[in-house]
Amino acid sequence: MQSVVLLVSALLLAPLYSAMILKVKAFFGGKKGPPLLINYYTLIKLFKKGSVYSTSTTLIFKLGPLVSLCTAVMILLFLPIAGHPPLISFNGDIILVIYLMALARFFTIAAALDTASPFEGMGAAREAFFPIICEAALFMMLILFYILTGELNLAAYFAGAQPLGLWQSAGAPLLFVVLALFIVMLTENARVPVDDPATHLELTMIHEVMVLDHSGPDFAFIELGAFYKLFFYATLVARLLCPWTFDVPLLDLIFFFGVLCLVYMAIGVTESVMARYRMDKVPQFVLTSFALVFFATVITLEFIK
Amino acid sequence: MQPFFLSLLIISCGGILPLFLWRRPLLMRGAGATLIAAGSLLGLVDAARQLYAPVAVTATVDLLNTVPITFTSDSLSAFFLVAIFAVSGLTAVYSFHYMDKSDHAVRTAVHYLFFSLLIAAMALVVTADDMIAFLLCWEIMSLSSFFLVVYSYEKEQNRRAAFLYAVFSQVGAMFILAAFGVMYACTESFAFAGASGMPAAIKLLVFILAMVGFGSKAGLFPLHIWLPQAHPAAPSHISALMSGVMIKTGIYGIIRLYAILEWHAPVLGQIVLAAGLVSGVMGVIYALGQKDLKKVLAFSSVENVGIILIGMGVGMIGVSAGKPIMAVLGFAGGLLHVLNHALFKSLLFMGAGMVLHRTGTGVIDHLGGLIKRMPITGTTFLIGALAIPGLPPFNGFVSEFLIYIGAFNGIALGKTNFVLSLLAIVGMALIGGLALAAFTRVFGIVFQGEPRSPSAQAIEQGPTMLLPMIVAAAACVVIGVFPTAFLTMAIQAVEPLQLGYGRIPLTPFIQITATITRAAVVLFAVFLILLALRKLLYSGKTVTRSGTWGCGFTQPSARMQYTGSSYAASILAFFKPLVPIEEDHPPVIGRFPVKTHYQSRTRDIAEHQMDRLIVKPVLFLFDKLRWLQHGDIHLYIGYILLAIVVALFFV
Amino acid sequence: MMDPVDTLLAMVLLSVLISFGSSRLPALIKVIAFQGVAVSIVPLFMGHEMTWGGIVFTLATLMIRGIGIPVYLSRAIKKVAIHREVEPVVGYHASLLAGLVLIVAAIYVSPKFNLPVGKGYILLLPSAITLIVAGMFLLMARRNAIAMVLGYIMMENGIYLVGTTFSMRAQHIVEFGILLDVLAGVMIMAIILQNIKKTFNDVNTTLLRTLKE
Amino acid sequence: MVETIILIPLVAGILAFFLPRTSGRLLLVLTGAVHLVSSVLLWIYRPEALLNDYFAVTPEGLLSLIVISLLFFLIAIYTRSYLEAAEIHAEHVFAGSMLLFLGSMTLVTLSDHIMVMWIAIEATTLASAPLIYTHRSGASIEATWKYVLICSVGIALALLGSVLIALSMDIGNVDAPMSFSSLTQVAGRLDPLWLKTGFIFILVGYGTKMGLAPMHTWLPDAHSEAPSPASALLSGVLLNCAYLGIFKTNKIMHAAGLGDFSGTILMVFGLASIVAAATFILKQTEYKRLLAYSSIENMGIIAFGTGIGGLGAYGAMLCLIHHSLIKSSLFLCSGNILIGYASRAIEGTGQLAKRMPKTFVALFGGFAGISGFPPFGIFFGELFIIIAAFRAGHYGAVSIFILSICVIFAGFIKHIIRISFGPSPSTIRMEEQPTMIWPQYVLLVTSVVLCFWMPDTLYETIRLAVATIGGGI
Repeated sequence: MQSVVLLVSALLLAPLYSAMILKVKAFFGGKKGPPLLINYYTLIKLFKKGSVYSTSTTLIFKLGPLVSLCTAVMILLFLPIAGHPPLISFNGDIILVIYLMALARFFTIAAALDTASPFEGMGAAREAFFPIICEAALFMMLILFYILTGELNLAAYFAGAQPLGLWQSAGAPLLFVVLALFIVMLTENARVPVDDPATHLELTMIHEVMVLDHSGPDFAFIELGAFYKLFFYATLVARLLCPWTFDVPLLDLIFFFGVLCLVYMAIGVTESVMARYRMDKVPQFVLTSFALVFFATVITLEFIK
Repeated sequence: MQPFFLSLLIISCGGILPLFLWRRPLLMRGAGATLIAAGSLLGLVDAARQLYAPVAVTATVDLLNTVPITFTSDSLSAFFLVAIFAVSGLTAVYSFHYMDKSDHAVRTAVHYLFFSLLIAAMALVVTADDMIAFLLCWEIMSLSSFFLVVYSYEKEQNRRAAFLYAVFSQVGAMFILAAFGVMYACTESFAFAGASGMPAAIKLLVFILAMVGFGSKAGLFPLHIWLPQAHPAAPSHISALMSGVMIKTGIYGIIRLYAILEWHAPVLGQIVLAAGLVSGVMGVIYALGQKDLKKVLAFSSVENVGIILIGMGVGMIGVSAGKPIMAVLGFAGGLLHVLNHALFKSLLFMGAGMVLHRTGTGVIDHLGGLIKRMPITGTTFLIGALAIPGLPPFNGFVSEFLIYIGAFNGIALGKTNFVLSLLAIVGMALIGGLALAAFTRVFGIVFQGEPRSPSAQAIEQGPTMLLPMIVAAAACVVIGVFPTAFLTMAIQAVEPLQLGYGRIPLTPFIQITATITRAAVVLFAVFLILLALRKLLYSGKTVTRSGTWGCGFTQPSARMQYTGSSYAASILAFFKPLVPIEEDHPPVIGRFPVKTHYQSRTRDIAEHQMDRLIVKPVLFLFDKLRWLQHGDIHLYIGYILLAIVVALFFV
Repeated sequence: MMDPVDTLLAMVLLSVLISFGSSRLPALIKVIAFQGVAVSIVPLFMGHEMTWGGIVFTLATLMIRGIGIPVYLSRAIKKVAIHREVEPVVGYHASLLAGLVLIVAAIYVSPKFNLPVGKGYILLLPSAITLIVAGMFLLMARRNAIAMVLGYIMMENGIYLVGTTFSMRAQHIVEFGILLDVLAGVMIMAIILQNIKKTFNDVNTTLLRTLKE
Repeated sequence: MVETIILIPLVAGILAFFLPRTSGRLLLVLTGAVHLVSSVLLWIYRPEALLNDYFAVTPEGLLSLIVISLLFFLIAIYTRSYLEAAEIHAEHVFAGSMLLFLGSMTLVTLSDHIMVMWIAIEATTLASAPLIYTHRSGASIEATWKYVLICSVGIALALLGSVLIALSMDIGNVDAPMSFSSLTQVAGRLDPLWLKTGFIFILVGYGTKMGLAPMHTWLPDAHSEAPSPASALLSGVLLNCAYLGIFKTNKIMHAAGLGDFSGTILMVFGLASIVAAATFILKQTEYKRLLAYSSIENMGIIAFGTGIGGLGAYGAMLCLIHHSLIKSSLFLCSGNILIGYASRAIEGTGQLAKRMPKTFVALFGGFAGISGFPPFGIFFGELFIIIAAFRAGHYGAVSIFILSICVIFAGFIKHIIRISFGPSPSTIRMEEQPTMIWPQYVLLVTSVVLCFWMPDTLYETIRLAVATIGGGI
C-alpha cells in the first residue's frame, strides 16, 4: 500500500522536481524564473490543445509519445522509492528496466524519423549513439553491484538499508559510481553538458529536435515521460548519495525527498556553470562514466580480496 | 523417425515436381511451394512432438557396402529441426508470389529443386550421427545453397558472391574434415560416440579445427566475408532460409561437437565466448555501416551468431566451473536465440524481399516512406526490428535476458572467467545498443519519411508473401510474451549435451520466464491505460495535418532528408579503427558553392586483411611458380632427371 | 690382356665424347650408329650362354641400329632439307668438358654399387651410366630435334647395356622391347619431325615453345 | 581366351585404316560395344590366360578394364556426332588410332609380366600420338612432339627400372617368372637395394606417363591439343593404365616389406602433383588445360592415397574409378563448348547455363564431382584418403594436401563460374544433340550410383586389389 502511495506521489511530483532545475538556473542567471508549478501549467495547457500532424507521418509518430510515457511509468513500477520495496521486483528486473528504456528510445527515434525532417534525423542519430555508451556504463555498474550483493534487482541495491551496505562493502570507490550515474543521468535525460534543452538552434539539439513536430497531448506525454525518467535516475542517485535510513518512517520519507531535491538542484547547478560540449566531445564525456565504474569495479575487486 | 523421413520425401517431391511442370509457371510454383510447405509442417509437428516426449530415434543406411551411415534424432536435433522446418515452411509459402516476376521458368523450377534439397540436407545434417553422414549432408547443403546464391547470375557481383561462398564453404568443410580426421585417427571409428575418450590435447585440436570449419558456415567474424555478399545475391526467401537456419547448422556443429567430446575444460567456453564477442560486436558495427538493406541484415546475422555463441560460451564456462544454473541458462538462452533469430531474421529478410521485389532496389538511401504503401510489410518489419535488438516484449529479449542472467552468474568466478563474463555482459549491452541504432536506421530510412527516389513509390502485393511475415511476426510476439513453453523446449534440447546433470529441473528457469510474462502483461496494461487516456484527451479535439516543420526552410525536398549513411556516420567514426571508411569528396574550392559529390564506403577489415595476408601472398607465390611450365622441352627433360636424382637420395 | 668387352666399351665412351663435340648432324648420326653397333655386340662377348634365337635377335638389333635407323634419319634430313647444325644450348667445349667429368664420375661411382654380376668388366657399369646420362644431356643441350632424337637413342643404348649384360633373365624381352621402342619411337619421331619441318620450316625446337603457362 | 579381348580392337584398328573415311565412326561404336560385352564376360567368368606367364586377370586390371571399356563405348558414341560437328583431317587415321589405343590399353590391363606391361604402356604412347596430332596445327605438333619425346624418355627410365628389378632377382638368387604375380610371391627374397632403385625408376618412368609432377609437363599440352574425345580417353583411362604399372610394382614393394619406402615416395610425388596443379589451375586461361591440370591433381591424390595405404588405398581406388568417369565426361563437355564457342579460352565462353543448358548440367555436375562433392564418388575417395592420412599420422603432408585442395577448388570454381555464368559472346555455333549429351550424363550417373550403391562383386574386386597393399576399411 505504501508503495502504491509512493508511486502515485512520484507520478504527481516528478514535474515539480523538474521545475526546480529551472528555478536554480534562473537563480544563477540572476532572474526570478518561472513558478515552481510551471510544468503543471504547461501540461494542462497541452492536454487542452488539439494536434497538428505532419503529412509525412504515420501511426508510428503517434506511438512514439505513447510508448515513451508507457515505459517511463513502467520503470517507476520497478523503482524502490524512498527505500520502500517497489511494486514489482524480480531477479533481473534491472535488465528489463534498461531494455524498456531502450524500447522508449526506439520509438522516440522512429517517431522522429517518421517526419522526414533532416533535423529530426540528425537528432535521432545522436539519440541512437550516446545512450549506447550509457547502457554499457549501466551494465558495468550492475556488475559491480552484483559483486557486492550477489543480487540482480533494483530492490536489492536501493531498498531499505541496502545502499548503506553497498558503501560498507565497496567503500570509497562507490563515489566514482555516484559520479558515473550522475553523468549517465545527464546524458540519458538530455541535460547540459550533453544536450541543451534551452538552446535555440535545432542543429545543436538532441532530444528537443526529435520532438519538434509533436504537439498537444502527444507532446504532453513526451514531457511527462521525460520527467519520470529523470525522476527515476535522480532517485537512484539520491539513494546512493545518502544511504542512511532512520527508524522513523516519516523521517525517512522527508529525508529522501529532501535529498532528491538536492540532486535536482545539483543538475541545475551543473547546467548553470557548464556549457554544452561540442558534439564530437560528447562520446568522450559519456565514456568517462564507463571508465569511472570500470575503475571502481577493479578497485573494489582488490578491496574485497 | 518415420514422419521425419516422410516429411523429407514430401519436400523432395516439392523440388522434383516443378522440373516437370516448368511450362506452366503457376502450377509449378504452386506445386513446389505447397509440397515444401506441407512437408515442413509435417516435419515441424513431428520435431515439436519429439521435444515434448524426448526419445532418441535412429535410422541406419548402408553405404558402399562398408560404411553404415546413421541418423539419430535426439532433443537437440529436434530443437534445430523445429527452427529449420518452421523457417522452411514460411519461406516456401513466401516463394510462391516472390518468384512470380521471374521470366526464367526453368531456372525457377531448378531453384525449387535446390531449395528442397537444401532443406532436406539441413534436416539431415542436424540428425547425422556419424562423420560420413554428417559430411555427406553438409556438402550437399553447401552445394545446393551455392546454386541458390548464384540464381541471378547475370550480375557480376552475384557471381563474385557465389564464388566467395563456394570457397568459404569448401575451406570450411575441409577444416571440419580435418577435425574428423584427427578424431578418426584417435578412435578408429566413424561414429561420433567414441570421441569422448580422446586425450585432452587432441580434443582441443579437434575443437579448434571444427570451430574454424563451422565458424565459416555460421559467419563467425573473420570468416564471415561470404555472408554479406551471398545474402543480397540470393532470392530473398533463400536469404531468409540461409540466414535464418542454414548458418545455424554451424552453431549446431559446434554445440554437437561439444556434446560429443564431453570435455568440460574452461578453455572451450573461453574460446567460444571470445569468438562470439568479436563476432557480435564487429557484426553489428558493420551492419550499421552498410548501404544495402540485405547487407545490413546479413551483418546482423553475424552479430546474432555472436550472441548465440556468447550464450553457448557462458554455458560452457558454467559447466566447467560447476555452476549448473549458469550452464543451463547459457545453453538454453543460446539455443532459444537460435530459434528467435531464425524467426525474426527470416521475417526481416522476407520484408526486405518485399521491398526489393516491389521497388527493385535494396539501397537504403534510395528508399523511404514505404510503410504508408506497405502497411503489413512495414508493421511486421517493425516487429522484427524491435525483436532483433532484444527489446521487450519481443522474443529477442527473452533469450538475451537468459544469457545475461547466466553471464551474471559467471561474475563470481575466478579471474579469466570473471573477465570473460564481464566482457560478455558489457559486450551484449554494446551489441544491443548498436543493434538498436542499426535497426532504427533501417526501419526509419526505408519505411519512414518520404520516398527518396521514384522507385520507392511501390505498393505491397502478393498474399502468400504477406502471410508468412504475419505468422513470423506473431511468433516473435508470442515467444516474447509467453516464453515458458519455448524455454522448456530449449532446456529439453540442453539435456543431450551430457552435462552430467541428469534431468534438468524446470522450476528455477520457468520462474524467470514467468516474470517476463508478468512484466509483459503489466506493460500491455499500462499501455492500454495510456492509450485510453490518450483517446480521452483527444476526444472532441481538432486534429489537422500539415507539412513537417522545416526549421525555417520553406521548401524541404525528399532528398534533404537525413540519409542512412549520415545517420550511421558518427557512430562509425567512434569505431574508426575497426571500420575503415573510405570517403570520396572534392575539397571545398572558392567562395561560392559549386556542384559537388560525396561518397563513402565502409571497407570490411576482415576481407581486407585476408586479402593482404593470405590471398595476395598465395597468388604471388603461385604466380612465380608458374614459370615452371615455360614451354621449353629441354628443361622438361631436366625435370625428369632431377626427379630421378632427388628420388634416388631416398634409397 | 685387353678384354674385348672393355675394348668395346672404351670405344663407346669415346663415342660419347665425340658425339658431344660434333657439330654436324650427319657426323652425329654416324657416331650414334657406331655406338649402337658396339653396344649391341657387347653381350656376345660376355660369355653368357647363347641360344640361336638369341643370336638371331642380337643380329637383328644390330642391323636395325647400325644401318636401319641411321639410314632412315639421314634420308629424313635430306628429304626435308634440315639444317645440318645441331644448334647447341651448351657449347661444344663445355659439352666435352661435361662429358669428361661425367665419365670420370661414373667410373668413380660405379664400384660403390658393389654389383655381383659383371664383376670382371670394369667399364660395364660406368659405360651404362654414362650413356644414360649423356643421352639425357644431349636431349637437354641440343636444340635441333634430330639431335634430340639421337640423344634419346643414346639413352636407350645405355639401358640396353644394362638390360642385356647385368641380367640374363630378361635379355630377349628387353632386347625386343628396346627394339620396338627405338624403332617405333624413332619412326614416330621422324614423322613428327617432318611435320615440324613442314609447319615451321625448321626443326629448331625453340619454335616449339608456344604451349606454356 | 583373355587374349581375344586384346585382339578385337587391334584388328578393328588396323581395319579402320583401310576402310572408307566415314565407316570408322560406326566401327568405333561397334568395337566399343563388343569390347564392353567381352569385358563384362571377362569380369563374370574370369578365365585363365593362355600365355599365363605374360597375361593374367587381376582385380586391379579388371577394374581398369571395365572402366576403359565403358568409357570407350560412351566416348565412341559421342565421337560419332563429334566427328560430324567438327572438321577433322584424316578421319580414318583418327578412328584407327583410337582403336589401336584401346587395344594397347587393354593390353596394359591384362598384362602380368613386367616387360609386357612396359611394352604395352609404350604402345599406348605410340598409338595415342596420332590422336594428339589430329588437328595438324603448329600447336598440336608441338604438343605431340613433347608428348612423344617426354613420355619416351620416361618410359625408357621405366624400362631401366624393370631391368633393375630383374637385377634384384639375380642378386637375390631368385628363380621365378618375371610376372607381377610371381614376383609378389617371392618379393621377400629380392635384393632390397636394387628393388628400391628399380621402383624409383619405374615410378618416375610410369609417373611421367601418369602425369605426376614434375614429370607432368607434357600433359596439359597434349590434353588441350587433342580432340576432346581423345582427351577424354587420355585423361580418363591412359593415366589409369600408367598408374596400374606403378600400382603393381608397389604391390611387390609391399610384399617385400618395403611398403613404407614406396609409400613415402608415392606421397611425395603425389603432393608435388597436387601443389603443381594448384599452381597452374589458379590463373588458368584455357578450359581444357584446366581440366588437364585437374587430372594431374587427381593423379596426385591417387598416388598420395596409395602411398598412405590402408583406408587411403581404398580411397585411391575409388578416386581412380570415379576420376575416370567424371573427367572423361568433363572433357566431352569441353568438346561441346569448343564447338559451341569456337574458343579454347575461358574468356571466350560464358553463360553456358543459358546457351547450352544440357552441357552446363553435365559440366557442373562433373565439376562438383571432381571437386569432391557428394553425390559423386570422389567425395568418398578424398574423405577416406584424408582420414587415412590423419590416422597414419602424416599431419604435415595432409595439411599441404588440404590447403592445396582448397586452392585448387578456389581456382576451379572461379573458372567454372566464368564459363557457366559469366558474360558470353552472342552466337553459339552448336545445337546440343542427344548423342553429345547422353554419354556425359551416363558417366555422371554411373558415378552417382556407384557412390551410393556398389555391387558386391565390384566392392570385392576393389578390396582384393588393395588388400595386398594393406588396403581396406
